[in-house]
Amino acid sequence: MGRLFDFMLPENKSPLTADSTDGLFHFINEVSLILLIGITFALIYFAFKYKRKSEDDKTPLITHNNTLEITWSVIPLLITLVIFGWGYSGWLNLKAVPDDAYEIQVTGFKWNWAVNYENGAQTLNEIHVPKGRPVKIVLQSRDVLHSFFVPDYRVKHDAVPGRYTYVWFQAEEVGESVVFCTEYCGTSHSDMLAKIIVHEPEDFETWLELNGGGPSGTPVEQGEALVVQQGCQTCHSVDGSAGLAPTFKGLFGKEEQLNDGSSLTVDENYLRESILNPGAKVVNGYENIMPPYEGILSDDEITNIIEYIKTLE
Amino acid sequence: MAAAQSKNMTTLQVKRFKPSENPTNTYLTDEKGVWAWMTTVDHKKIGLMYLVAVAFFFALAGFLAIALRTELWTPAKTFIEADTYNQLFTLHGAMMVFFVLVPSIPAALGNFVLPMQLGAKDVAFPRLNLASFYIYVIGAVFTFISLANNGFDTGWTFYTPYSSDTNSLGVIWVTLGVFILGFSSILTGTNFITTIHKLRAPGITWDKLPLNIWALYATSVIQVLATPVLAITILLLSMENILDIGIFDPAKGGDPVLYQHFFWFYSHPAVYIMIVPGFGIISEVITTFSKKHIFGYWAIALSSLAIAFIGFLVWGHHMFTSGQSAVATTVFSFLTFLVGIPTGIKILNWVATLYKGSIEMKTPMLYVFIFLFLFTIGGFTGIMLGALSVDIHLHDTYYVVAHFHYVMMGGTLMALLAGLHYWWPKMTGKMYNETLGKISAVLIFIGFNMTFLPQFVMGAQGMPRRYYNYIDQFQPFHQTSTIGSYILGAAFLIILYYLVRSLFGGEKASANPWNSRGLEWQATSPPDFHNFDHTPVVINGPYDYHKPMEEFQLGLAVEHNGHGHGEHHEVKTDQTEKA
Amino acid sequence: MSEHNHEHHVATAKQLWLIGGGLFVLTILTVVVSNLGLPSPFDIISALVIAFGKAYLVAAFFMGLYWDTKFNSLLLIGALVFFILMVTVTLLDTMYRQDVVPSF
Amino acid sequence: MANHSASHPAHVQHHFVDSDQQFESAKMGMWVFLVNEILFFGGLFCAYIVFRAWYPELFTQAALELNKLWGGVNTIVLIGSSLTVAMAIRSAQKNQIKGLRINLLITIALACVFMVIKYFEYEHKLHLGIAPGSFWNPTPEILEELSHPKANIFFGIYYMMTGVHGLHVLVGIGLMIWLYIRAGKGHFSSEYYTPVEITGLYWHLVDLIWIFLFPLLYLIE
Ligand code: HEA
Ligand code: HEA
Ligand code: HEC
Ligand code: CUA
Ligand SMILES: [Cu+2]
Repeated sequence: MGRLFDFMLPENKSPLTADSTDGLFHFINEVSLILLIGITFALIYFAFKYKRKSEDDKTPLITHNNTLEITWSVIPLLITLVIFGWGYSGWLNLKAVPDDAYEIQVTGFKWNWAVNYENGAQTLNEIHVPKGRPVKIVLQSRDVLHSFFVPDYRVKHDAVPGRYTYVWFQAEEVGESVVFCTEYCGTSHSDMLAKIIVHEPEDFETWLELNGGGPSGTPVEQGEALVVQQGCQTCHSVDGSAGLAPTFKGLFGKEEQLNDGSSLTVDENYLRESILNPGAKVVNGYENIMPPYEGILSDDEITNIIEYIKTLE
Repeated sequence: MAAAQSKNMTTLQVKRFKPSENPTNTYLTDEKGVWAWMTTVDHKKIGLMYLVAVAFFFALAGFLAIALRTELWTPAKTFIEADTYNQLFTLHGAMMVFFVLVPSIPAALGNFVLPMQLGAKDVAFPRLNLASFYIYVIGAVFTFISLANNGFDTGWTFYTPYSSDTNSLGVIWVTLGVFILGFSSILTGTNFITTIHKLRAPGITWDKLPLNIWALYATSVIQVLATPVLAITILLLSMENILDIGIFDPAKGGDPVLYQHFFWFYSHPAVYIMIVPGFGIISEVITTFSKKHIFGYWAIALSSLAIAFIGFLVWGHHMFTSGQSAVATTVFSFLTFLVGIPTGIKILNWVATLYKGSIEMKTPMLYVFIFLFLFTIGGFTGIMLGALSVDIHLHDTYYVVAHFHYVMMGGTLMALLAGLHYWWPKMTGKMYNETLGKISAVLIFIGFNMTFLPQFVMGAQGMPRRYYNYIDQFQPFHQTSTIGSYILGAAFLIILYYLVRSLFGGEKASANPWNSRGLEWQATSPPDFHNFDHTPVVINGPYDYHKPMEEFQLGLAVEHNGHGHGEHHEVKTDQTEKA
Repeated sequence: MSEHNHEHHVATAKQLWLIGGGLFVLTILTVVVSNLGLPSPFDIISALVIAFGKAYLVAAFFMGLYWDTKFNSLLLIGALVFFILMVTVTLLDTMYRQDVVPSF
Repeated sequence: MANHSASHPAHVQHHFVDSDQQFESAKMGMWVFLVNEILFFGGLFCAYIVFRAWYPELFTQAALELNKLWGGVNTIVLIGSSLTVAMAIRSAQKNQIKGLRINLLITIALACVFMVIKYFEYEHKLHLGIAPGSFWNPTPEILEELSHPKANIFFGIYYMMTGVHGLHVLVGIGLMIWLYIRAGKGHFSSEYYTPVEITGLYWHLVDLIWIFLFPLLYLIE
């Protein structure tokens, strides 16, 4: 490659989706640079050549020149037509998912990406994918708009509540790529990152096997896993340190001050309500920013989380 | 006008009026006192009041920008919390757009020069003009009330559902504020359109209209057509907040993408509300300082209207990744490029105007050169963003941030500075310090590129916008950018310094220090309360630099100063010049 | 601009009553038509045709566009044109959300 | 812009050359403002069209909850008021100040009738729990008729459209009272009736909007 504007782009790790984009990016930059140099040169040249000599300089009357003006309307028009066509075809390619794509469900919510695989495996903010195979990420959102952006693959799409959207790519090297959230979504928008981890196909299969088939372990262990997976720790710490929300450490049995002035002792029912419908009782000094987990966590799962919280003394 | 003119032709004489170099009675000395200023219906004073307000908000929003940039010095927290940062960029963007750029050229400079360039005594509806200023002030008050009620952190775009389910109180206040502000803009537009149609001095036919007027005309058309849609959108948004009516909120069955359509239906044309008046200034300044007829008058005049029109059909280019339909995306991308053509015609015609001119690099001209360079970069990167596949990668990254600063700051603001320096002698009767003017222009150029060029690179590398924390690899770019912004801040302080100083100790300006052929320069500096002490008669185009100055100093009759009610003035019959 | 002389057009009382009467009749007509229960697209079409008819009467005669300078009519038409543009272009999105790739 | 020696009647502001220029400017200014009104309502109509295209069945179902009869009566009332405003302008043009005042009074009365009917319509709906947004709480019987899951959106649009329109009616009433008072003070004549003319234009637009709202909201089934 070694093109003039290479330094501007991140490494291309998914040529199938990135090549056309990169080519066009370079093309526009180069054309623009040439035109810009032309214009700038003309400006500077005229400024010196026709510098005012005396107060009563006479200037010729040149009102217009149709040939010139038409030329510099038609040439840009042609250039933009090329750019449009190129951009359009590249974009069609971004929309057209190959048939054999491997599908992964990704849900954005404040401020995490929850990832679900076909065999029931779940991860948070980590997307494991096989190398050399097209992957289709099906996006959805639980609360507000988010946007799924992988610079290395040149793909991006908004996650819209109430709808499914998607992106696809095909990673060609084992390694990691960063995922950003690029639609403003509140306090920790800039921390809503994820990692795409590309495995050799065989390694990916083993990874899936190991993590598939739902949770295992004691209720407390399952609860702990859920707290990690569901992103509770974005806001709640488990070690007593401060955050956007009250820490889980020492929570159970504690006397809690609510923002309406009342107080209560934290028990199972309160915890359950706080998880399902956090807006019902808001802790004093905090804002009601926690998403409701109604319909997202099952009763068993909530019980497990509560069991886990109880152990954090 | 023709009819009215011919009716009394027999008694009218056209005479040469040379503007007095030592006016005794000007609009600044006419009425004094705070109350007189606050209740004035004089377009010039209202223009100045707008100018002060705009400068105030610019300084405030610029100060916020400095705070933003300082926070971004390190990848994690530098000195403010994430929530504060989010409010800062929202406030910075909203203020710069709604309180600075939209009113800056039309309502501040435009108000001042538009009637003068038309040879009129005032705009068509002077009281409405004052009302629109106060509406603007009320809009500002609402925004400050919002700040006292939790503020707002939605980004200047107020996207739902984020804006309708967080922090409601602050958002409600600010959306109502923007709603009110919209009417200020609408009234200005209405006023200008009517004035341009109905109040032109004898002889100003459509082909003798200064290009600045054409630009303001196109702008007003956009203001009148687009702003009401913003008003209703923002009203719906407030109702979404207050009543939860659910048109946009997906939780209630609404469609958030519809909100984006409504918002951008205004806000894309709005970017042309911001830039097109700038184009007008460029045409005036570039001809004045190259003492040459504009190249391609009609192309420049009509391309403003073309931009205004096409500008209404491209709003969806902000929504390529939003989940709008593929058909819409394709159409929007295609139409986006078409805006580049009329804009390009303008740029190239301005360059061609310089050819064989008599170019003098005074400060306003320097800003025009800076404008041409920076805006072209901004425009080209706009084309980059219009390209479908590339925008998928660049959307909502710092590349977009850099693009719009190049067009808004490198474009509009540079044009504004050009116009401010250009008309400063007319407005205040004082000359600013030319040396300091040039020094600060150069500083701005350096500071600006240092601030925003690195943003192109990091944006293309993947740095998302509205990010409080970022990954380490972007730090060098952010730091360069931050240093650049400090240079910018210093440059603006210099400008503030020498402009304020010129008011008190500046050299007195002559009526026409630049030897311009523009009609506004045929009044005294500063002008009389009624602009001209005669009714100007126009027989030459505003760019006829090949003709002697005398021909531009024609007028009818003398009027007395002050408020012209009742029977005044006699028609002078001496010193006839053939019209 | 103002080729107009000092005489403003004064509509006769008869003209105004005629227009008013026409509007009443059209209002009743539109209710009647809606009660006929026309099949799907035609109900809207008929309602809109009548509404536009009424709008024309109001704009042309009550608002005096018929006698006024053409520019004011142009303003009204311009507003409608931009409204229609806004709607059609928005519909380009909302009506075609299902298609993955445009088919043309 | 020439005739400066001609007499300058008191109502002509200093920056206009003559009465005619002032009148034409005011009228054109009003038209430009009406353009903006049309696009203002245009946003609401656009939302209406989009949702109607998505859920036609919702609109036919929800329209049943609106009372055609009262909607029709209101249309007639508003058209009547448009007629009287036109008559008012005619009176002014013919220097019949008394006729002007009477016509204005009738217009104000009709506008008030419109608002009263609107009030009862709203009242009735709110009573049934067909309220906007978070107040949406229809009684069980109503809920049966309004089974569509997005029924709240129709009424969101309905309340916005009729509400904003109603506000315009109120503003119109205010303007007309102001005209009435000024007419009483003898401010208007056949020489100068600009405020009457442009308020008339505004009022006709309010009527125009209703002419479209009525079939679109009430008459679809
Ligand atoms: C003054 C304001 C202004 C102006 C004038 C423009 C001008 C243009 N803008 Fe910009 N734009 C903004 C302000 C402005 N923009 C803002 C504020 C945003 C971000 C909003 C947000 O999300 O917060 C934005 C975002 C934005 C996007 C969305 C990016 C994204 O979010 O993904 C796009 C995409 O198409 C775009 C395109 C364009 C184009 C094509 C032009 C064209 O008008 C440019 C035309 C000019 C030229 C092309 C240069 C001169 C031409 C020649 C010398 C001739 C030769 C030309 C060719 C060969 C093409 N802009
Ligand atoms: C007119 C438009 C305008 C202007 C001029 C500016 C000017 C500046 N902007 Fe702004 N910016 C926006 C419009 C503008 N911006 C918008 C719309 C957004 C998007 C917001 C969003 O995402 O919602 C944005 C976002 C934005 C961001 C991105 C934030 C993020 O995404 O996280 C950044 C970051 O660097 C930034 C920086 C700056 C800087 C350093 C300046 C500097 O150029 C400022 C320099 C000015 C000063 C330092 C003021 C000094 C003045 C005085 C001392 C008084 C003198 C007074 C007179 C001479 C009259 N801006
Ligand atoms: C977006 C940030 C966020 C996330 C993610 C989040 N919470 Fe919360 N949570 C809060 C905040 C803020 C509060 C305090 C305000 C309130 O009571 O609503 C809170 C309160 C609570 C409380 C009551 C605490 C007390 O001190 O009384 C419990 C229990 C709780 N959350 C559990 C969870 C669980 C379990 C999860 C994950 C499944 C979770 N939260 C995810 C922000 C969050
Ligand atoms: Cu999620 Cu930003
Ligand atoms: Cu745009």
